[in-house]
Amino acid sequence: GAKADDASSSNAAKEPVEIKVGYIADYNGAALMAVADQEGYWAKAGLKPKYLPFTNGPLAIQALGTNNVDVVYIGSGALWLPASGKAEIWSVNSVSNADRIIAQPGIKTLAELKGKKVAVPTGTSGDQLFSLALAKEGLSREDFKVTAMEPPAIVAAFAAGQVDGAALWYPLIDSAKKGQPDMVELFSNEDFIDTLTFPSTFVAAPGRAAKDKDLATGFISVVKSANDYRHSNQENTIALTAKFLKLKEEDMAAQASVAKLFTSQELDKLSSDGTIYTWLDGLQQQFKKDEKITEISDPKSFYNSELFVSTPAV
Amino acid sequence: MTTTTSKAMIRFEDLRQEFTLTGNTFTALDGVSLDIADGEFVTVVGPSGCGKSTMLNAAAGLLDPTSGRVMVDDREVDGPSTRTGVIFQQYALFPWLTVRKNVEFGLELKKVPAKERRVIVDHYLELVGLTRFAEALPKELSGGMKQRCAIARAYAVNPEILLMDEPFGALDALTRVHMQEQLLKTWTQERRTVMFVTHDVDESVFLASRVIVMAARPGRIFKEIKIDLPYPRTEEMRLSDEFARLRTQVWEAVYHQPGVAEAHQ
Amino acid sequence: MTTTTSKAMIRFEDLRQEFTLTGNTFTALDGVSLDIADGEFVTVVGPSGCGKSTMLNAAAGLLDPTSGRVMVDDREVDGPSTRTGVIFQQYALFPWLTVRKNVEFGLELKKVPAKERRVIVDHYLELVGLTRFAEALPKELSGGMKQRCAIARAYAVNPEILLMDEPFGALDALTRVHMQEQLLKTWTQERRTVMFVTHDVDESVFLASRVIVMAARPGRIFKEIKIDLPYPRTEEMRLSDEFARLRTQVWEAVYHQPGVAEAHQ
Amino acid sequence: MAAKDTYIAVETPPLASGSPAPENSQQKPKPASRKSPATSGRKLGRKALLAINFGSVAAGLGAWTALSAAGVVGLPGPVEVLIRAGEVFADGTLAEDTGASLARVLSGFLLGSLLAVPVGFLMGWYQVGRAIIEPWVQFFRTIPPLALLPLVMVTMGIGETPKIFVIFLAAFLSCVISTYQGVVSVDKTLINAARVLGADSMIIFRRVVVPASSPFILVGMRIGLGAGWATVVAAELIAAPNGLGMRMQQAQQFYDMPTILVNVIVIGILGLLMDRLLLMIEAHLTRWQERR
Amino acid sequence: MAAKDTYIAVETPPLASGSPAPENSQQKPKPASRKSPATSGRKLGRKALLAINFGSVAAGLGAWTALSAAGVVGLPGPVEVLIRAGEVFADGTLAEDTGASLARVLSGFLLGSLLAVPVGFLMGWYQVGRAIIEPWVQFFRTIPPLALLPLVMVTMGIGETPKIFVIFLAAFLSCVISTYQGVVSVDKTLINAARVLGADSMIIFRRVVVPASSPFILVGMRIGLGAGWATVVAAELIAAPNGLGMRMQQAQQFYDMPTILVNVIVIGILGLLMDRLLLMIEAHLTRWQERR
Ligand SMILES: Nc1ncnc2c1ncn2[C@@H]1O[C@H](COP(=O)(O)OP(=O)(O)OP(=O)(O)O)[C@@H](O)[C@H]1O
Ligand SMILES: Nc1ncnc2c1ncn2[C@@H]1O[C@H](COP(=O)(O)OP(=O)(O)OP(=O)(O)O)[C@@H](O)[C@H]1O
Ligand SMILES: [Mg+2]
Ligand SMILES: [Mg+2]
Repeated sequence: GAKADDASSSNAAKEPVEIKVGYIADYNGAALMAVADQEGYWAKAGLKPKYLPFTNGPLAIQALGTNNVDVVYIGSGALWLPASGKAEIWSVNSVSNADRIIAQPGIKTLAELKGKKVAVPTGTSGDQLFSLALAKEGLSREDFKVTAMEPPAIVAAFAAGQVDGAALWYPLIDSAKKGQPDMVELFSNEDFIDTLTFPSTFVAAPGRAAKDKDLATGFISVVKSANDYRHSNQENTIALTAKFLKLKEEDMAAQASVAKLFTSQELDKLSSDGTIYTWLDGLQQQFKKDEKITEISDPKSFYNSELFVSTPAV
Repeated sequence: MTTTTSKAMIRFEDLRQEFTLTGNTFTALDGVSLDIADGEFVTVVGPSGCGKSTMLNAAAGLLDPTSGRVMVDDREVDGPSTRTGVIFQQYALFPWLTVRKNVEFGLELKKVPAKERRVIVDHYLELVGLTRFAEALPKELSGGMKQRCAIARAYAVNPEILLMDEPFGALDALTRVHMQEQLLKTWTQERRTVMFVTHDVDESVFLASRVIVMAARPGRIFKEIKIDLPYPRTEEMRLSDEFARLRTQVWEAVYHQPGVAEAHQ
Repeated sequence: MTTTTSKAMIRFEDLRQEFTLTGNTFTALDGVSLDIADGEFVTVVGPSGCGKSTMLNAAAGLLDPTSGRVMVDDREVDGPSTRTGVIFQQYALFPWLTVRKNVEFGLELKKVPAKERRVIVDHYLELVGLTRFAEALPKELSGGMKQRCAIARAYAVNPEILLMDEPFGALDALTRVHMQEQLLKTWTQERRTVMFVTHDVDESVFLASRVIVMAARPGRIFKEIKIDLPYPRTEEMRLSDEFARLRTQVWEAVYHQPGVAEAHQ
Repeated sequence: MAAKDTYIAVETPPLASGSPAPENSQQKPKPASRKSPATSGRKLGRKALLAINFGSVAAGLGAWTALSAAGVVGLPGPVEVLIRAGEVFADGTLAEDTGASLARVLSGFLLGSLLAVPVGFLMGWYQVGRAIIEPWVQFFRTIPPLALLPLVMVTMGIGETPKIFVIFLAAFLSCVISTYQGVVSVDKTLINAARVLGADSMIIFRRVVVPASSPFILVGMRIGLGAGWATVVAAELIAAPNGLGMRMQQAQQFYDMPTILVNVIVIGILGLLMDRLLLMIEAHLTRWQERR
Repeated sequence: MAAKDTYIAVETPPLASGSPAPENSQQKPKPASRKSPATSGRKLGRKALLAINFGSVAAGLGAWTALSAAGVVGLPGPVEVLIRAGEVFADGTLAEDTGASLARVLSGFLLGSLLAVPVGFLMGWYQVGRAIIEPWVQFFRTIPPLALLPLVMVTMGIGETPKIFVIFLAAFLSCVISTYQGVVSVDKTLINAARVLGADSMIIFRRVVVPASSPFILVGMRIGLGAGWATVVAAELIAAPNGLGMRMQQAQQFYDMPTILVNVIVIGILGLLMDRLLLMIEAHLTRWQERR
């Protein structure tokens, strides 16, 4: 701990180091940035952030490879990329609880959707939830007319009644609801809380932490502080994020309501007791089933829990 | 035989045509009044740029006169009519059509049956000596051949009124004489009304029953000269004293106008 | 004063030019051999489509002869040269340039200073009577005015050799005579080599020291007629017996060729 | 006179159909229905045309209102969009985004058009140039900009360069085809005229080919401009901190239709204005053309 | 003779520069270096040009290999892509996807081009038509196809119709601009010639305007074809069960560069082939043109 402290205090005296942070413009993807900005955590860690917005995880991870960005936020859907050696996780952000399998009014079970059109956004957490639901009900994708679509397209299609079911998440489901107020939710993340957890994370290029330890610890310390602030000042954080992203507060609130947050202490515990490794293992199995990865690797190879735990908040 | 007192087929009524030229108003024609009788053959001569083509285009319904108007058969001209055939100074052949197709164009529009069309087109191609080049494209023709193709195209639709803008200008002397004779022959047989612009004083006298001499700046009618030679006109007439007299008269009218010297200063 | 025995400026050596015409090979020129002496004024006459323009274009370096070659000043022509000025049958004015800019074009390329350019352009615009239309665009000119603009453009660069393709065809008789005189004046003073295509037999005799009469199918040189009238030529000469004799001689050569009758059947 | 009378009697019937009865022979000179040269409809005044323009736009807005009022799911009405526009205008986002996107599109478009002209010339003028360049131009033209992003990011990073590059490419590829066609369509006799006046290839290019093919070049530029704007969304997928396309993307994540539409409409209007500007330039550059 | 000698003596120096020394006066007729009319480079044979084409493509492939060998992150080499191509070819995916995308692009493109010609004519010919249509054409041209998807889906569902519509729109909007320009650029005297021969607006359109503006129309079609292919990815975002664009999208989610490249290259090659076809049609239709 002391060593890290030294590093941060000595950094503070020096010229701040620039860190290029990729985020995704939603509550999960930007809240910690908004907080750290507001509370001056970056400066305390001797860092100067440069924010780069991305629209999806794979694109952001690709940018990591170009050295134009140091660390990026990704959702759980893109975690297979770290799992296949394309990135390493520096920190867990939150766990998503936003995904749902939804269906048009009147449909009560997944089985009733057999032979009907189900819209699934490929490679997203919604897609993963769909896989879990299938496994649970003993069905396969072939039982449905599964159509791959972009999330906003699913909203339009579902709202217009052009698909019978969909894998989607909040707040997009709110938009879809406007067209089908009586739609039903068949499954949610909660249904699989034991089997599978969907953590969003901050990742960097593989081996980056080893090369640039100061940068990594600086970043992690900022994340920890911001995380605690967020945990205890949820309303405030929503407002800050909305301002940061120039988006509406109600949209942020809607997203915040389906995110499961932890304190940094809790994250330390989840890291050191191997829970997070279990999550990553579960996800990997799922990814393998979906043929996104060919083999399951040791989660330790892409998440260094010790580094996370040993780094104190600023 | 010809007369200006019979019913006017083409009547220019105080025609004035202005253009915008480098920002200013340019008067191409001013106060042009002229009656061309039904069945009359009128030639128009005058210095380059005096408004001959402008006048012809107005009669063809291709211009919007600034003031005054042109009447054809007592009806105001407000657009082209199939009664009027035009040979343009720049030929205006359709470059994507073969010689045959160019000549056939007007006939197709008139819905002449294909077989008949073929006969007509062949006839006019032979008349202008382009039979061998029926399948050639305009870009493959010499200047004179293009002009002959344009002549055949105008003749083929057999219009009541022919407006011809220096139609024989690019032809060699013999072809030209041949064309003049053919035109006169057709005209005498079918009594077309013809307005014929030319630079050739001889030609203007040989063909016309009346020569209109124009003056420039602004373009206007300077003089009308009646040609009293009888039709049909023969090659011998060209050598007659009367012809020489008329030629001199036209020449004098064209070139001893006030202001001509200035134009060629 | 003129002679064909002096050094040849332009030499056609057994020139043959074929085109592909509707899939077949069409022989436009066959076995054309001709020497034009340095400083000579040669006119070319012949029936429409006999290959006059083709011959002129070959001399200008714009064609790739099928066989034979054209030499200019003992060097084979393999592209256009600034020594040679050309007046095209279709004028080929740059439609996006004003009359002034068209005439100035060649001078700019020769890097003549702007001030000098202005003087030269003004001079030639006046020569062709287009001073008032210096700022007009080609589309705003009459047919004859376009032709005069093309003449001014070719004259302005002051080329050693002038290739002129019916340069006065669209001009009225007076302007034409004026142009002929101007051309002869310049030619006598500066001794350009001139190859001049025309349809006008009178013109061919009046201007040339030698008239080349061409025949068609295939295009070839039929006869050369030496014009022994002294320079400078005067208007009176046009009325002379010698002129009449030569005119008749040229006329006969052009129009009593074997095959001419067939061409105008 | 006898001949003349006979002539009238045998007036050929097929031609007669072309001449309606002369009942309006007494009408005044210059009636309103008078046709102008080569125009089937008469020329309308600027104001009349603007009024029609305006009417057309109003009709479109009306259709939109009706559509959204009829309850097409998720489609907000004009008023809602206008309110949202007011908001983003008030907080300065709109100005910032517009500025950023405009700068990208303008740079990409200008670079693309400027390069397209000489490349189009090379392709049209030199067969070898054409043989080398053409397969690539054709190939890349059909490649979706979205597909290029990964490669562009790998080679150019995520700054402004790759964004401008993607737009540049779209504009360039549209414009080069058109310029090429313009170059091969130039009247041969004009080129010959220039050559005999002493012009070399460079001068023929600048002083004959470019002006003669300016209608084609300007078509290319207009299409290229459209392509540039249509690509701005793809370009701003590359970690853009601002921009109309980026904001649209972001709003799409929330299915925030009013915001999407505000940005779409601003893009459309900017495109329209720039196109008008091009048209004005074109009218100026091609006023030598004898046109309808 | 004296005059002549003098003339040679005063030969104007500025002109002399245009005539190199006559050292090659003895060369044979028709030397290889002989210039053909109006062409700066000599005409090359079909084979030579194909060889250059091929060389250019080979050079491109070489550059690609070098780039991927040099370790540009995530960029697979040609061999890797070829192997992947073999796989998708073997399992039939490639054929299915190609068929599906080709059908969409072809229908959209053909509809778009066919409609663009009369609409372009309306715009060019009737001022009123232009005033009504133009703002919309210009507006929609700049709108990214991605932005249109939600609306298109809401109104047309998620079958083949909306996909073809998006492609249709891209092709139409490119082509209509070009056709419009073609129509206004038609030589007025040709229109006059047709009118005096009795042609009405319909006939002038079909028999004068269309052939005269065919170079423009074909430019529009070529650009429209490119736009159609470039839009196929966006179109196949709409719930496509197959298609090259859909497969590319999918692969992009999985960061599967070889698959992306296989699809991109197939799209590029199909585009190239269709473009060649258009060029052949064009050469046939515009052979009346005096061209380089
Ligand atoms: N579209 C136009 N814009 C401006 N001026 C024009 C236009 N058309 C013709 N003019 C001018 O009108 C005058 C008459 O032109 P017109 O073509 O009628 O002459 P013309 O008598 O036929 O001459 P030519 O014998 O040389 O053909 C010319 O001075 C010309 O410059
Ligand atoms: N590009 C071409 N393709 C095919 N044939 C051509 C081409 N150019 C000219 N010709 C043919 O060559 C012959 C000679 O043409 P050229 O233009 O030299 O005739 P000309 O003597 O100048 O006739 P005119 O006095 O009518 O201008 C013509 O029969 C013409 O059809
Ligand atoms: Mg005229
Ligand atoms: Mg000729």
